[in-house]
Amino acid sequence: MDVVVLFFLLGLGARLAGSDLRLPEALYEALSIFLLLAIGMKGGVELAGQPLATVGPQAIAVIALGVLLPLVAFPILRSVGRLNRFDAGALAAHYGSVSVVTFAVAITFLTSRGVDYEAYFPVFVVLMEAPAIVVGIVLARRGAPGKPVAWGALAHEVLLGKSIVLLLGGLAIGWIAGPAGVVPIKALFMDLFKGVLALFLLEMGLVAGSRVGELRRYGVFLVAFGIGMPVLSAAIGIAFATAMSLSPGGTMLLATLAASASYIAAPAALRIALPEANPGLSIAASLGITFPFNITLGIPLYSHMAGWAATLGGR
Amino acid sequence: MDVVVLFFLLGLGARLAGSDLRLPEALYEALSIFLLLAIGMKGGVELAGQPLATVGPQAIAVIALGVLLPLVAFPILRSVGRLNRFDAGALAAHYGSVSVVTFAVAITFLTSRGVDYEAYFPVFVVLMEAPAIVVGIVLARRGAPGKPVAWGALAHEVLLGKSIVLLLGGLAIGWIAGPAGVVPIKALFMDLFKGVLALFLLEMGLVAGSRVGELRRYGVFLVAFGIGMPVLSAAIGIAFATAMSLSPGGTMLLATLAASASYIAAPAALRIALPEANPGLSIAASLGITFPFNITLGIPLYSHMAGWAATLGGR
Amino acid sequence: MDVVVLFFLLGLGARLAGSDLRLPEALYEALSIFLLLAIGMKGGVELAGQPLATVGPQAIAVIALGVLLPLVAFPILRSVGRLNRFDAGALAAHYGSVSVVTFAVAITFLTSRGVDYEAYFPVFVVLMEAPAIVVGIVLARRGAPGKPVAWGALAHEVLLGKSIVLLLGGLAIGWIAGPAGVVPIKALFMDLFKGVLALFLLEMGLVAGSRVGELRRYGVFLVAFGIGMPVLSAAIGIAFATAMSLSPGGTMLLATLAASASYIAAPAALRIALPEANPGLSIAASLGITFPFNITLGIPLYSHMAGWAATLGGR
Amino acid sequence: MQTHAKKLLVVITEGALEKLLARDVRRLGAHGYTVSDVRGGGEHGERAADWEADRSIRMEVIGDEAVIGSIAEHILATYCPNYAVSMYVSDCGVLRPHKF
Amino acid sequence: MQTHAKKLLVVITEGALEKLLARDVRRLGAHGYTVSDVRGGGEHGERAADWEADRSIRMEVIGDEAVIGSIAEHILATYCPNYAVSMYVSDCGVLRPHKF
Amino acid sequence: MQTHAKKLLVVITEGALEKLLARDVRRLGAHGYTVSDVRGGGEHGERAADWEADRSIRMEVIGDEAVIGSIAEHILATYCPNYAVSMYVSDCGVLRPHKF
Ligand SMILES: Nc1ncnc2c1ncn2[C@@H]1O[C@H](COP(=O)(O)O)[C@@H](O)[C@H]1O
Ligand SMILES: Nc1ncnc2c1ncn2[C@@H]1O[C@H](COP(=O)(O)O)[C@@H](O)[C@H]1O
Ligand SMILES: Nc1ncnc2c1ncn2[C@@H]1O[C@H](COP(=O)(O)O)[C@@H](O)[C@H]1O
Ligand code: NA
Ligand code: NA
Ligand code: NA
Repeated sequence: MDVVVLFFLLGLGARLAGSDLRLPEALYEALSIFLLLAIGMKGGVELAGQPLATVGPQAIAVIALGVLLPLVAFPILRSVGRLNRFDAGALAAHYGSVSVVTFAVAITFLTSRGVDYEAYFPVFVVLMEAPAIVVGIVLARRGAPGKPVAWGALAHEVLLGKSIVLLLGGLAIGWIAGPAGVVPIKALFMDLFKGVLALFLLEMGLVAGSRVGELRRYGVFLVAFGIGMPVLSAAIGIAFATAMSLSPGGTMLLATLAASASYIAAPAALRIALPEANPGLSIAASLGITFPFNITLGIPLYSHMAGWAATLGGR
Repeated sequence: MDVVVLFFLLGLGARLAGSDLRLPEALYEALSIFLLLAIGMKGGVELAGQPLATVGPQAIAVIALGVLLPLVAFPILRSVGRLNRFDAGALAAHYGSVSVVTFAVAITFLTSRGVDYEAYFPVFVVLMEAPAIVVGIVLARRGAPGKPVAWGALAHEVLLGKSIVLLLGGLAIGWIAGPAGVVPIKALFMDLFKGVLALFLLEMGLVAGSRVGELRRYGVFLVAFGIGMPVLSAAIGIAFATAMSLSPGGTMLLATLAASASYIAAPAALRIALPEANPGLSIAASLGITFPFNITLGIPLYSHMAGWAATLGGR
Repeated sequence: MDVVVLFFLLGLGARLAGSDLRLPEALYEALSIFLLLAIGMKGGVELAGQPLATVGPQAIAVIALGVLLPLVAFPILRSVGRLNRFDAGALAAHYGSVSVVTFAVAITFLTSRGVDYEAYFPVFVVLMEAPAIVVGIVLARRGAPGKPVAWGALAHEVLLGKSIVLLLGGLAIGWIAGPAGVVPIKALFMDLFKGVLALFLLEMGLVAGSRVGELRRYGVFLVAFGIGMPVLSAAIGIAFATAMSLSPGGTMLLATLAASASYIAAPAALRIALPEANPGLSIAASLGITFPFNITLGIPLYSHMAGWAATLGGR
Repeated sequence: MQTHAKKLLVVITEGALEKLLARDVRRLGAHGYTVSDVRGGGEHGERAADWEADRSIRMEVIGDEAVIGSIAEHILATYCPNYAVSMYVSDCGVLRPHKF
Repeated sequence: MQTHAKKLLVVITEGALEKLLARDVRRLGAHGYTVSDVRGGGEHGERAADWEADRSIRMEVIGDEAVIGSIAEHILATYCPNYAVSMYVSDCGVLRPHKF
Repeated sequence: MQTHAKKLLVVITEGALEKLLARDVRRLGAHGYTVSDVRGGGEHGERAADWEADRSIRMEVIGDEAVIGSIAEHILATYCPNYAVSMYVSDCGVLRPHKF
């Protein structure tokens, strides 16, 4: 198990044991700003050399994946989970969108094993943030009475939110500055990356630990969904990756993106656009179950699944 | 364009596009503490080897420059700008004093081009903080009725304010510890310097972006002053540098110091010592115009101007 | 004098000179979280190779030292200092427990002089946090009327408090990950350690400077105790270290742990468990006198004392 | 000290509403507002403020009885059904009545 | 705007008491509470909030007169003897009386 | 619960005035004060607290009517002309009257 995951377990264990340990909110925010910028920048540096002819079609496929996932999740949540349309739409939006930190742990997993991947993957992270949020809201509101969605305000909230601005900003900076240009700031943004990720995971463990208690309130379906949906999404992601001819590393990353559930961009956007949904439900599922599952068991599993798919496909 | 400047543009662009992206205030403060200490320390380490006979007269010249600049700015602000004496005095104080971050960007500019400079320059930054503030206040208050200036409180505010304490403290630590002594803390204070500067500039971009809107309220004179004054000050700075026989790098740095406008020490001191002045005016000018101008166009320009001066002077 | 100590003096001097310089509280907390984790992790990595047969008996001796020190301090505080039982118990608890930052400065002292020590020492730091707190409370409450101690709540407060959770968590992470496992996060937790310690000491200097004023209120006994007690404790610590056959470096470290007074775990626990004690008294002594004494004069002194002991013991 | 009677409205709610409320109170006639970060607990459970979706704010608005009344009614109708909101009104006196 | 009379209790005290007070007010019948970080000065000297043992909080509790009264009495008896505590009560009006 | 009538003064203003106000209120007879960091907007525009020159504070002072009155008058005369200041007074009850 990677050392960064141990930090998550430390936070989780400390909170479950009843410790009051808290990271100051400003530190949490600072670490997340750092991670978003660093991930974006790393991708941007690599984007320089890529032909648009390769990246373009892949980008479209990735957006389609982001649209498809909530369409798969919504009927499950409605019929099996018996959730109302608002809660179902909100959960579908969270699970169709992505978690940048899960992505960062997956990257750490690959690099520590020396597996290559399409280095411009952060572009896909940006592209998968928003579509599922829009689809989830449409699903919840479709045909429902009540106030119409303020799409303008929503676009503003999502596209100019922290995640996309910093990822995209990092991408642009990396792309403009190029490999040589970013050398002076490598010591901060590259060398410290894993240490910062470790600290952030400590905080995520504390937050996840606070959410575990709420799970009892929501019952066994939510736990099953929180584990089953990511695995299903990962399989769908692998199918897309195969169609996109991604490398084995890239296949595993796309599976992880599909499997991951948003807990930064989606909650903020949905609280405004879908206030009828219970935010506790989505966050208990995405932070209390799916995030811990993904970074401990999920990522190794998706790596195996990507391997099987490659074998099946005769690669 | 240096990569750190791209971070500024990211912040500026995000704010102008209407993003709510915010760096936590504690992060802003932490970064500024870091930069002040690191700049001071770097200068202090170098100061060890310098003969007082060289630095002493230069120090006096630099203080004279700090006194002269507000005397040049004040009449322009009064006659051309038609500002009242308080606003004119406050702006003159801001523009005569210095911006440490502009200085840091100028240093980055020089090092990335391999240009040498007098390494004890941070001493000059310290020396140029206060004089213009005092002169600006005297100009505003001279002959005016109303309460007298509490010079004691002002001296306390400026000399024991964050900027001077940390720059001077860093200088002293660097000087006492010497090059060997600072080795154990180099990984933090030296290696991360440019990355931290980049993050700080992201924040400055966000803040500057918030100020641009206010410019409309103050009109075209302020914009012209915010660009014209730094260029004029740079020219005066180059004249001083030539008289002081500074190296080409040092000439460019003194031009930048002269051109830069304070936005930490001066606003804090003037809010107390010159409450009649409108703080929005000074900050819109120094942060909304002069700072962006300096770090994007100004620094390359001052570098050229220093080059022309050297050619003229036959060096 | 190590460069990190200069940062302490800068903070102390700035505050005594009347500067308002403040580090944001979030930065203070972030730095302390970092230091606790990093110290723990460093110890954990080393613990891997240690036979339990060596560490076990030493651990018991260290706990005994933590129990003994408040028993020595309490009668002195009661009879010579004429303090009431609550204040005496609280001070005894602070001085029997340990200061992690003093320990960090001692480690810096040893490494900069190339002196070896038992690398698993952080285990001893954890073990010495709690015992003295319990003993101090028992001494204060013994036979006194009034509400009984809520030992459960106290155990929760101390054992799940920030210091022990992070030190122990760091130890566990270092131990599980091993030397190879921590490599990816070394750039943050190891390389930056001394720089972060320097910043933390700057803050400690500011806080200590604020406490010096209070000393006047408490009189000369407190000053004498704040210097005399650490030296006495260091001597006792050296006796224990000799009996435990520690290396010269380890002897000096145990002396420093004994001499150091807690200012994180103990104040928090005692404010709840011993509310009758005046918290200003303990903090003025431990932060206003003992901490500055230890990191400037104490640590070199304890190093000498450890040397004399080795000579006496014929080693 | 001559004071003029005004009303003070205090709203404690989710951080997500800050921008919306600031806009609403201005639109409904308030001359200003003040916000601080808080944490707490109520019928919607504990809000510990330990990460972004969990932040709470406390907004204070001083104004005429009519303005404060319409702001309170608006919040009651618009936000109370779906958000964690606590709200109370009290009397206060100001020295410069034109300001509020 | 139809409001119902309640009492507001404000307690300003040491950060160390936050958890204890949150538990106490719930136990004594309050439906909620709100906490913010403050600094200040009083008879126990300045509390500048510049490090952990020096933090102060401000807790606000809205409730019925009886509940607020018993909370205030409890704090007076339990914490005032040994801790830095300032406390005051004032009148307020709420729109949803069942909530408090 | 037996309470004694006092006045509560709340001042919302620029961070730059914190030290001055803390000194002034003590000098004019208050036994203490409490400060928190806030943000907000008023006639002097938005103060978003996103960097140092833009910080706002909220100061709370409890005291006798006379003391609170003289503090309010002093602030009105000294700071209101040149600084962004909002200020209001309300009634409150305290349990330990000697303390305030
Ligand atoms: N009785 C109360 N007294 C003070 N604050 C309260 C009270 N009830 C709720 N609050 C605050 O209002 C927020 C939202 O309340 P609620 O909708 O009841 O969860 C809580 O998180 C508390 O900060
Ligand atoms: N007269 C007062 N007005 C406002 N706040 C006060 C007053 N007196 C004390 N406080 C606050 O209550 C805390 C504890 O008060 P004390 O027990 O008097 O030291 C102080 O740190 C202040 O924050
Ligand atoms: N009507 C109001 N209600 C609440 N707070 C206000 C109000 N007006 C102004 N403020 C606060 O007082 C500060 C200074 O006000 P002003 O001088 O009107 O700009 C603002 O930044 C707000 O935080
Ligand atoms: Na997903
Ligand atoms: Na200048
Ligand atoms: Na000790």
